[in-house]
Amino acid sequence: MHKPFTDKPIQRIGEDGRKIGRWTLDLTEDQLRTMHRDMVRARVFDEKLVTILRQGKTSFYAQSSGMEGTQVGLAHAVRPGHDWIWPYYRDQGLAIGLGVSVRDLLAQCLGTSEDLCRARQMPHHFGVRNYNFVSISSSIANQVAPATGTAMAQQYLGTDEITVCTFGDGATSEGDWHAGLNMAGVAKAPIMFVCENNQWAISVDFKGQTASTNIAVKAHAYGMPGYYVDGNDVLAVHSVVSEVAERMRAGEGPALVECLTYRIGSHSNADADAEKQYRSREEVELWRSRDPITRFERFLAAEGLSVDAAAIRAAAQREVEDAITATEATGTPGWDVMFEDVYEDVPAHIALQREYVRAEQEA
Amino acid sequence: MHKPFTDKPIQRIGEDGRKIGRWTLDLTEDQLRTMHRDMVRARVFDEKLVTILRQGKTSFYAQSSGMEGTQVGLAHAVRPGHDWIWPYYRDQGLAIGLGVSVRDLLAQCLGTSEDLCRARQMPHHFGVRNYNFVSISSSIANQVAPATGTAMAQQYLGTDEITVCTFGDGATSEGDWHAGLNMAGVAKAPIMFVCENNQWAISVDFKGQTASTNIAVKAHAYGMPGYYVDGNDVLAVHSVVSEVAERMRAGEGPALVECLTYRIGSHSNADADAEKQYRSREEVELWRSRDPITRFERFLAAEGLSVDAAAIRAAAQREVEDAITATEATGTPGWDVMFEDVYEDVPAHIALQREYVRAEQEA
Amino acid sequence: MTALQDKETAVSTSATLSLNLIQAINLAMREEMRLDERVVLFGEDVGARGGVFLATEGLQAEFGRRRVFDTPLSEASIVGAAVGMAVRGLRPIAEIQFADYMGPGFDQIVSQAAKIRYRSGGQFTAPLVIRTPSGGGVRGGHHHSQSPEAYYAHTPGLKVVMPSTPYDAKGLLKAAVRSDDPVIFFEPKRIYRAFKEDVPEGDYVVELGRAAVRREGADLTIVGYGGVMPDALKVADALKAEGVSVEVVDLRSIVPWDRETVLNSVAKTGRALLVSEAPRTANFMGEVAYTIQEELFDALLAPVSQVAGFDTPYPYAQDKVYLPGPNRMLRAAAKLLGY
Amino acid sequence: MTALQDKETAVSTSATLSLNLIQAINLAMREEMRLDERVVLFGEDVGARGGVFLATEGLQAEFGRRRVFDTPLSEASIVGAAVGMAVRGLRPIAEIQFADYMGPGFDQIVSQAAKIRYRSGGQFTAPLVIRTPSGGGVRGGHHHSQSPEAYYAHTPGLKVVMPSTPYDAKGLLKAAVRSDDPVIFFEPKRIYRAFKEDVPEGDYVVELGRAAVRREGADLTIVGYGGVMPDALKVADALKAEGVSVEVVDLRSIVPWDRETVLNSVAKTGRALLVSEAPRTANFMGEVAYTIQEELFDALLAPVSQVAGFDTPYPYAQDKVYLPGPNRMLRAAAKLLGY
Ligand SMILES: Cc1ncc(C[n+]2csc(CCOP(=O)(O)OP(=O)(O)O)c2C)c(N)n1
Ligand SMILES: Cc1ncc(C[n+]2csc(CCOP(=O)(O)OP(=O)(O)O)c2C)c(N)n1
Ligand SMILES: [Mg+2]
Ligand SMILES: [Mg+2]
Repeated sequence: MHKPFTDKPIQRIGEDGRKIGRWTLDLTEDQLRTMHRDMVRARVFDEKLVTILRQGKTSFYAQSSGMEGTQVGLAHAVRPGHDWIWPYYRDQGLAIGLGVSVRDLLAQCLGTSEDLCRARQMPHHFGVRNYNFVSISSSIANQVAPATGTAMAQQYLGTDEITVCTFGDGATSEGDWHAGLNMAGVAKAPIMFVCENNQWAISVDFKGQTASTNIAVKAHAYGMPGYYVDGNDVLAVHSVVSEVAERMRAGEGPALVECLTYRIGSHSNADADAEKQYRSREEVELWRSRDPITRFERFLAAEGLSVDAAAIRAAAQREVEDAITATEATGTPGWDVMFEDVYEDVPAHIALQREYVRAEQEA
Repeated sequence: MHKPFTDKPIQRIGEDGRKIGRWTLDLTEDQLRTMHRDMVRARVFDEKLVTILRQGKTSFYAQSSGMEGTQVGLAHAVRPGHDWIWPYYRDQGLAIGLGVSVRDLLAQCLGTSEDLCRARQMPHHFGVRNYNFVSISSSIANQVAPATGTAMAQQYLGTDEITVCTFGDGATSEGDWHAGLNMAGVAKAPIMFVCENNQWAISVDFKGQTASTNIAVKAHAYGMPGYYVDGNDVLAVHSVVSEVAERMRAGEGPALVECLTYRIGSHSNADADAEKQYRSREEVELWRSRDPITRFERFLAAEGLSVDAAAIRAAAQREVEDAITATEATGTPGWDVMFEDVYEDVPAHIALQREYVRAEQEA
Repeated sequence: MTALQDKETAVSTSATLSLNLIQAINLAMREEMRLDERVVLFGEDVGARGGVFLATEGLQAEFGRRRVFDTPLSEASIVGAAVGMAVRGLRPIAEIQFADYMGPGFDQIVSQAAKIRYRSGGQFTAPLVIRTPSGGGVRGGHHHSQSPEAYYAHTPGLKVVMPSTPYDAKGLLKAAVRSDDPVIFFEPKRIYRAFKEDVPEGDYVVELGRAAVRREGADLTIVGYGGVMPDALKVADALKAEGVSVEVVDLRSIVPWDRETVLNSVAKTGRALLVSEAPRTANFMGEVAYTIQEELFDALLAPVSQVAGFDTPYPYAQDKVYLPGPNRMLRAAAKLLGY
Repeated sequence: MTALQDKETAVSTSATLSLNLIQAINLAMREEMRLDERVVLFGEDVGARGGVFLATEGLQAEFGRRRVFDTPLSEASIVGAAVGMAVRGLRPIAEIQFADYMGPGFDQIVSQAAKIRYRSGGQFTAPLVIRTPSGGGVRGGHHHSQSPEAYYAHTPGLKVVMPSTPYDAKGLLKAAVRSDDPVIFFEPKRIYRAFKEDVPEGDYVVELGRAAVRREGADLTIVGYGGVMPDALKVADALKAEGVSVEVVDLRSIVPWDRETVLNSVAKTGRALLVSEAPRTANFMGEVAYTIQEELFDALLAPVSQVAGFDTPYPYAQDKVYLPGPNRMLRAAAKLLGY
């Protein structure tokens, strides 16, 4: 059993890929390979999206590069399509790890006709019903209280589902974050709050965000355990999350898991040039050298498991390219989707507005 | 030095009035007598207000009976008119302890012409500029972030003032509460957050409010010390608050002080009949028997300091009665105060509305 | 007070009760909870306490603490939880103790509840009801008297409702619970107990989006909703005695509002008096006024006129001066009739 | 673009700069901070980063971290802190990164900033400015494009401003900082860098509450504010070429708004087209429309008409269809002129 409230982040493997402490691997070779492949796929997704962003095919993108240990570790520890996820906007690695198809993600980024969200949200704000991956809101931390509600519903319905709610370090400052965790504590709802602490909220560092020693200790305020985990150690993340998830299914109530990681890319494309004003290249380089994928590859090698990294990358690149071609071919939705899904049906006043635009478009 | 994060509430005197542990009294006889008198005055104020409420002279009242140890202990540990207070609606004992005149309080409760707030707020929502006692908002916890702002201003201006922000146990669940404490932690602002934990928020008990072990531990989330104090022990409250206040003036940053107490009256007059539905008479009686005034009187007696409780009560009663008579004699403000103080001046659209009503009133 | 009920309202009931507005609300919730296990009810003090106005009285006793429960003191938690429950398949009814306290839950309402269907392309929806007492007249000062409906009416994705009679309160609340969209259900607290009316027990709904014509008339149309309606009816009756025939339209639904009924009425009378109690500037009636003058420019015999609250925070002591009462309505009506 | 400046605006300046709107905002803050030690500036990413739109660029470098600082990610903290600082004697300028993110600070705005003067009988006041980029046209989807000004216009106690030119942006922001009332200062982000204009260096203010007549005309009045203004002017110019004389009024201040200038104009032209981009239902222009038809019923030659946003959340891909552009305005103008 992992201990909450440790002073140092929980780790399973060191930078050198060697095991830390005594533990037995409970993952099959296949699972390990999939984990690795998903991390690479997430990284490649980032790289490709930055490229097509430059080409003007999409207008917004926020990389999760450097955070794959956290996102894929988490994804592989929950039950896709069974558990519910209230993610935040930087969770492409989580989506990929859960099994969401790259094509579905790209359809949203490009706003094509097969975009499940019908081209209404900014690019990179996914939502995939099949995976219970709830549509992302840009408004920081406002998924937290709803996530608690979903967990309360799961409890009410007597399911063995859990809810996972993710967010950044910056999100923990919002009032709604507090509201969601406090209510979950009282309700003993089966929800895991996962902080992807990448140490920056745009240009604001951790010390500018909160004076607490870390995020995990904030769990004291809600009567739930807080785990402080090395988020660049995919096995540590996977192990803590798996354990906590199973306890939650057994009715043990909510938990907060902080995954300490780093965003090695810019906050978003809108921030790309501004970065140097607020963080040093040395810091970025230091964390680049702590790459979660490399670390995991060292572990796999130490375990005698060889992976053909180049082939995996190449396959991932093809996967994204093919998805782009395929989804682009579906075209883009017409102007009139704008007037749907405001309500279940189209009420009279909106129908009038639609007719007004129709006349305009047809003129 | 008092220790933060104790398991049990910090105490100075027991129920029997005897000293607990070793400490030396740093209060003069005069100070002790004033403290006692202010506690009695606050209690009598409650009793009288409940009476005039029944007479229909005022329409809302929320007793602080049982909480005088907390409110008067706090009041006597800050510098009136120098430090700033962002209080909440149950703080009449705090106001009285600071030195606010009973007449000013009554003018607000009765909405007379000398009401400093000009009869615009519900009764019992005081605001007194001379005492930096900021006008109370009914909206729970929304004084917290502003209080932090006041402390940041004090810091910016280089004063040795501090800010005190009070609130109930229920208030700690609001998002704004979190927002205010977190920002204070980051800013290292000179602010003391004082939770008057009376164990109920209308009908919701502490366990229904939060799963944390107490309120003080929530300070961990903000990187500040959290003190858990027996709020029915006026000397414990006074001692902790004085010490923390002086450290704050020296630049040591914010703190959270939880005073564990109990409201022995109903939540407000609106709740008077409903109480029995949610809490047992035994519980109320138990806490009645832990009366902070009686406890302090036992201490005074043990210290050989005799007080004439009956005379003090009688004087306090006269004080309130005289204030009622005096403030009632000033009459009530006219209808037109309604249109002032929305802005610094009366803009044209409001002036038009005022003229409209004037015509109506004169018709 | 009698109401001209909608013709199409399907009533299949057993008995008829004489209820005031808040009792009708209580009954609506009780019935919906009996009918549908997915309906849960929560908020501050709604459990043992039965709500500070007793709207939820007896419901925890009947349905237990799993289905009717108190929450921590946080409107963001309450609304947020309702959104998350609704997304997962429940039909939550969330009580906000006073409409004035929707503020801390505002972002949850406008960013989550209102937009989740749209932003997800219909994949996720939030069929929830937020019930909250609103309006003045109870000496509550500005934190227990406000009428914030315009904020929500201006937020696409929300339905906004305010009944003015017990019959409607029950039927509208039942319709709100069954609606697949988030509904903000304002309860005019000053008429919670103002009068009783015959309310059928059992199942009927009052369709959202349809106004009721409370009085038929030919000379002037008064449009209102919520707490101002009893006074509006008094005014119509007083004018009738003077030989002026007033049509009174109760919007009941604010979003969507019943353009057709209002326009038909004003087309007939040529004069419109819009009555509400929120501050005048940018209130909801501005929208109604705009629509009337746009659609009926040539039919209007006088400018569309409003009686509303003033552009001040809601004052405590001047409560009576602030609120639009029958005299103010009569004065405005006279002006319109004499235009 | 030239602007007919107010006659009474006192300009006492040294040089003249050619600035775009966001540069003018930056200059206004720089000057006010140089003039008044009480002015402090904070928000998310306003320090080293200079704001996500660079409105605060260089200000931390000049004034230091004590006066220009980043806050934790919480709009309630930001607005709340501004209230508390203002009450203690400072003149805070708080930046909210996007108007769409005012939600978490909503209760602080409407319950504290807007009401503290009133509820305290003038004993405590909150002279603060909340600056925030608003409006669409930047492909931001519904969380980076909204126009929530009606919420605040409907809240007594707040002043609400939205400039449309660099000159006004500077003068209005300076007036806002000096105002003893809380001012919500919306910045139309899509025209932050749309054009430059001569802006005097040094001290001048544009009085809050006064509209500007941007074009004089006799046949039709277009009233707008903020990001729609450049298109409104284009429309006026296009119509002029066709021999139609359009008067264009830029409100600049939404609360208080300049009834006199608007009514004088429409009294002259007899036709009013109100242009804004927030959703139509219960938007601010409903108030303007109501006032015009009430005051000028007999002078109107056609119904007051609106071009506005639609009653949907702001859509990402249909951004261009959603926003009222020149064509839509022309169509509406033609309808009014042919009425
Ligand atoms: C309520 C709200 N306020 C501000 C923003 C603007 N904003 C977008 S991302 C961001 C920083 C978020 O930081 P963090 O939570 O640490 O997540 P990260 O981007 O680092 O993954 C900010 C301030 C927003 N989207 N929502
Ligand atoms: C934002 C908000 N929500 C709800 C209320 C209604 N309300 C008034 S007092 C109260 C309970 C407050 O409890 P607590 O903070 O413990 O203070 P106490 O009254 O016990 O001193 C509630 C829910 C309110 N005033 N403001
Ligand atoms: Mg971060
Ligand atoms: Mg309490």
